[in-house]
Amino acid sequence: MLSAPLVVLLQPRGLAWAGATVAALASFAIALALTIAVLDGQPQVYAMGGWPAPYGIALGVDAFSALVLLVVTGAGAASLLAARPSIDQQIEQERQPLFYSAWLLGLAGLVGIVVSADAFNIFVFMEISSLASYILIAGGPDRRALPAVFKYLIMGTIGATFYLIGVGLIYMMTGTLNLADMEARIGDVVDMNPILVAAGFITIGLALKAAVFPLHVWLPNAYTQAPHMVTVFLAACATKVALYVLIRFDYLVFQAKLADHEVQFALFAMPLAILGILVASAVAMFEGNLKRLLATSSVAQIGYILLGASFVSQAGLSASVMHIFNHALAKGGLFLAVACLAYHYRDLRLDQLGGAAARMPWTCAALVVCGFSLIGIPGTAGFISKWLLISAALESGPWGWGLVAVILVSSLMAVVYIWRIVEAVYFRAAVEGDSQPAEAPLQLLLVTWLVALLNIFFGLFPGVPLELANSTATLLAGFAS
Amino acid sequence: MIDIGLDILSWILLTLGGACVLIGGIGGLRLPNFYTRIHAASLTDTMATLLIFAGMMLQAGLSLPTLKLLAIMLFLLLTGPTATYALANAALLSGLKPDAETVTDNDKGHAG
Amino acid sequence: MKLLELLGYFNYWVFAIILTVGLYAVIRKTNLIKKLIGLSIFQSAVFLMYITMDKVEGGTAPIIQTGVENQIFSNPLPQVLILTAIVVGVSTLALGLAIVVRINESYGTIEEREILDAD
Amino acid sequence: MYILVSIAILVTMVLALVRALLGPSVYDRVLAVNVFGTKTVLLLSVMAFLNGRPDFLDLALAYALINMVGILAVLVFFQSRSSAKERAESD
Amino acid sequence: MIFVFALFLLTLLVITALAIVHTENLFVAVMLTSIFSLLMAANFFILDAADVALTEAAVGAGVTTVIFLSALALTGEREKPRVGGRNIALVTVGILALLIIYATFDKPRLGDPNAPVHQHVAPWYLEKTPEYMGFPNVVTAVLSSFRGYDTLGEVFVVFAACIGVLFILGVRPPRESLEPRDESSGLRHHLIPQVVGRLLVPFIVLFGLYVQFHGEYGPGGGFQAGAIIATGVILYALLEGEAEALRAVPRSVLLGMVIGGAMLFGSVGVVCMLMGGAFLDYSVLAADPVWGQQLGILIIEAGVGMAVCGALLSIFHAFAARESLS
Repeated sequence: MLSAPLVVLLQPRGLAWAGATVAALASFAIALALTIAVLDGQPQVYAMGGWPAPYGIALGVDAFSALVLLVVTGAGAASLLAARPSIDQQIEQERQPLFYSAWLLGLAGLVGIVVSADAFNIFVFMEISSLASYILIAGGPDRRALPAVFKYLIMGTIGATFYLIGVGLIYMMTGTLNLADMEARIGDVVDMNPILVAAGFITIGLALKAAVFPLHVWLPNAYTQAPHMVTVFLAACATKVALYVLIRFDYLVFQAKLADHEVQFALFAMPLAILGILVASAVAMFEGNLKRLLATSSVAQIGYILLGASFVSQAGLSASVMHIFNHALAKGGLFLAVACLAYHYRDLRLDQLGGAAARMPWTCAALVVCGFSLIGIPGTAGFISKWLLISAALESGPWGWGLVAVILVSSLMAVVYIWRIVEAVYFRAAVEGDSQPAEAPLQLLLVTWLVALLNIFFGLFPGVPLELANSTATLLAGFAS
Repeated sequence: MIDIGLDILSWILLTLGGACVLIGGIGGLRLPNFYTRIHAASLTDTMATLLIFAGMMLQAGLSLPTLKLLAIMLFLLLTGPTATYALANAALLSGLKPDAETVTDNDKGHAG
Repeated sequence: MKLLELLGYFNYWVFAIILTVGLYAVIRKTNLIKKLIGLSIFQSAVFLMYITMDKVEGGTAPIIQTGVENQIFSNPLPQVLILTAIVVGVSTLALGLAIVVRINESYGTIEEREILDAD
Repeated sequence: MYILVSIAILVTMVLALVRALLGPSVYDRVLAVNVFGTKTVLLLSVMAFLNGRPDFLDLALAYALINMVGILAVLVFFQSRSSAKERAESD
Repeated sequence: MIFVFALFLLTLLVITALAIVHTENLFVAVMLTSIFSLLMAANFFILDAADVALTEAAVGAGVTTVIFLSALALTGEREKPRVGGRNIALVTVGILALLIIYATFDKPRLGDPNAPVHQHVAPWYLEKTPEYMGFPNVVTAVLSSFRGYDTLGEVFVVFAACIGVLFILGVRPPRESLEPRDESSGLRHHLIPQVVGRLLVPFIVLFGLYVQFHGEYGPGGGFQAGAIIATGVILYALLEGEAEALRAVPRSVLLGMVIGGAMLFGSVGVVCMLMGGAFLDYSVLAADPVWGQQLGILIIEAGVGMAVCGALLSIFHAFAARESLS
C-alpha cells in the first residue's frame, strides 16, 4: 500500500501531462486513506523488505506525517492539475516529458521523506526531492534562473551533507539508524559531546534546507525564476517537509532524553523565528516584483511555523502544525493566482499590472481571498493558526506579550504588502499599450478558485486539520513533557 | 628447503622492485626537463611492476590469486607504456620542444 | 598503544581539516567549477568519517571467508551508507556541471562576480 | 617482508605528488598523475597480500584499467583544446 | 603497523586537498581531484572497506574526471582570483572546525571493538547473512536486501541526475556562431593508444560484468559494475570519437537501459508484494527463502548495474555532444 508513491515515479519518460496528474491524484487518494486510518487511532508501521525494524528500514505514518502527507500530495495534485496551460507557455514541447517525470520524482521524494522512519532513508529521499527541484527550477524561461538554481544547489547540498554528518555522529554513539530505536538508545549514551554536536549539525542542515531566516538567501530568487507552476508546488510543500523533519528530529529524538535540550532549542529557534518574521516581512513590503514579494513573505511564514515549534508546549506545537497546513493553502492559492496573471502579463512588476482586475476579475478575486487568508482575517484558514499562535504565546510565560506584539506587527506588515498588490491590481490605471488580455484559461482558473474556496472552508470549519494538529501535538508533546 | 629458497627469491625480487620504484620517483623529481622526467618515471615504472608482481606470484604459489596477479601484471604492462607514449606524443604535438629548458606554466607549452 | 591512541583521533582531525578546506573553497572561490570541486572534497570528508567508524581492531573486510573461523569483521553498515552517498555526490556533481555549462553559454563567464553584475 | 616494498611505494607516491604540485608545465602534472595511478595499483596489490586477503586483487585490476581511461581523457581534452587554440589564433 | 600507512596516506590527502583549493589553473585542480580520489580509494582499502574503495575508484577516477574535463572544455580554464572576503570565510569555517573537534573528544578511538557502533546492529548482520543469504559478501547483502529500500532510492537518484542533465542540456546553445566543428575524431592519429585501447575495451567490459555477477562473493555489485562498464565505453568513445560510440550504443538504447534498470528494481519489489511478502522481501520469490534472496539480489544488482551504466553514459554523451556543437 505504501509503495504507491514509488509506483508514482515509475512512469518515467514519454509521459505527458495527463499521466502525471493521474499519478499525483492517485497518491493524493492514498494519502487521504492513510489519514483516515490514522485518525481512528492506529498509526501505520510497515517494515520494508520484511526485515524487523532496527535492522531493515521501517516506514511509519503517525498523525504528524499524515497531515504533512496530505499537504504534500494535495499541493502536488493541485499544481499538476493546473499545470498544463502555463507550462506549455514556458517549456518547449520535446522537453516536457522529462520535466514531468522530474516533477513526479520530486513529489515521490517528498512523500518518501514524510513516510520514512529511518534517518539515512530520509537523507536519500531528501536528495531525490532536492535533485528533482533543481531540475524543475532550472526549467525557468529566464537566463537568471541558472545562477539562482546553482546557488540553491550549492546550499542544498551543503545542508544535506550537514544532515548526513549529524546522522553519522548519532549512529556512532547509538549504533542504530531507526528513529524510534535511536530515541530509545540515546538515553543510555554515556558521553554527551557528540550527541549535542550532532543535534547542532542536523538543525543547521535542516534549517538551511527549510530556508529559516539567516540561511534563506537562496529561496527568493530560486522561487521567482522558476516556472510559475513549479513555484506553486515548491512553495506549498518543499520547505515544509524540511521543517517537518526538523521538528520530528528535535522532538522525538532529542527532546525525550536530553534534559536541557528544550531550553536550548527554544533559545536557538525563537530569536531566529522572530527575526525572520520581521525582516522578511519588511523586505517584502518594499519588493517590486510580485513573485519575489510572495517568495520573501513565505520566508516570514516559515518563521511563524518555527516560532510555534519553539514554544515547546502543546498549544505551540499544534499552532505550528496548523500553520504548515494553512500556509500551504494560502501561499499555494496566491502563487496559482500569480500564474493566472502571468499567463497574459509577461512582466510581473507591480507597476505594470495596473488595471488587471478590470480584465481578469476572477483571478484577482481569488488573489484577494488568498491574501486575506495569508494575513489571517477571521473566517479564513490563516486566522485559525494565527489565533492558536497568539494563544500559545500567551501561555508561554512572561514575555508572551512581547511575542504577541511581534505577531501583530508582522500581520500588519502582511496587510501592507497584500494591500500593495490589491491596490496595484484594482485601482491603478491600466498601463497603456498593453493588449486586451482575456481571462486566464478555465482550467487554471478552476483550480485557483478551488484552493481559494478551500481557504475559506478550512477557515470556517477547521475540523479535520485541527484534530490532526492536536493529536500531533499530543504525540510530540507527550514525548516533550 | 625449496620454499625457503622461494621465499628468499621473492624477497629479493620485491626489494629490487621497491628500489626500482624509488629510483623512478627520485628521477621524476630531480631531472630538469619534461622529456627526461617522463623517460625516468615510465621506464622504472614498468620494470618495477615486473619485479614486484613476479615476487608476489612466487609468494602466492599456484592458485587463483596468482592468476589475478598475472592478469594485473599483463594489463599494467600493456597500459603503462601506451599511456606514456600518448602523453609524450601529445606533448610533442603541442610544440613542447625537447631541448627547451624549464617550461613555465603560463605560456602553455608554446615554448618555441 | 600510544600510536593507536593518536591515530584514533588523527582520523577525525583529518576529517575536520578536509571538511573545513572543502567548505572554505565553496565559500571563498568565485569560479563556479572550483565551487563544485570544493563541494566534492567537502563530501568525501564526510565519507572518510563514516568509514573511520567501521574499522575494528585487527578486523578485515566484512566478507566471510569459508575457511577461517571466528574472524573479527569490520562493521558493514557504514560502508553500505557510503556506497549510496558516493553515487548521490556524483549525481549532484553531474547536475551542477550541466548547469555551469548552460550558465557559461548564456552569460559567457563562470565567475560569480561577473554573473551578478550582468543583471 | 612486504612492508619494505610498501614503504618504498609510499615514498615514491610522495615524490610523484610533489612533482604534481610543482611541475612547471601541465604535462608534468599529467605524468605525475599517471605515475601516481600505477603506484596505487602496486600499493593495493601489495596491501592485499599484506592483509592476507588475496581476493582483493580485483580492486587493483579495476584500477589498472581505469587509470588508463583517465589519462587518455586528459589527452583528448588537450587535443581538442589545442586545436581550439589553433583555430582561435588562425581566424 | 597498518595504521602507519593510514597515517601516511591521510597526510597526503590533506596536502592534496590544500593544493586543489590553492591552484589557479582549473585543469590542474581537476588533475589533483583525480589524485585525491585515488588517495581516498587507497584509504578506504586500508580501513577494510573494499567495496567502497572499488566504487570510489570506478566512479572517482573514471567518470568524474571525464565529466569535469568535458565541462572544462566547454568553459574557460582560467580562474580569476577573488579579492577580499577572505576573513569572513575563514571565520565561519574556523567555527565549524572547532565544533567538530569539540565533538571528537570522547568519540571511541579508531577500531576499538567495544564502540557502541559495533554492538547494536552490525553483529546481527554478520550472523544473519550466511544464514539468510548464504553468500559471504555481507555488504552486498545489507545493500540489496536488508536495506534494499535505500538502494531503490539510490537508483532513482541516478535516474534523476540522468533526466536532469538531459533536460538541462537539451536546450540548443543560443549562440549563433555555431560553426559545426569537425566531429571530435578522438585520438585518431595516435595510432598506438588506439590499438591498445581497442584491445582493452572488451576486457574492461568483461571485467565489469565479472564484478557485476560475483558481487556476492568478492567486492563488487551493481554500482561498481555499472561505472566500470560505462568507463569502458567512454574509453571507446575517447579513442574512436564520440560519433562511433553513439553508433555502437545509440542514445535511445541508453535511455532504455536507465528506465529499464529502474523499472526492473521497482517491479521486483512489487512482485514480492504480490507474492505475499513485504515490499522488497525476496524470500517469497522462490520456494526456499535463501534461494529466493539470492535470486532477488541477482536481479536487483542487474537492474542497478543497467541503470547506473545507462545514466553515466547518457550524461557523458550529453556533455560530449555539447562540445561538438558549441
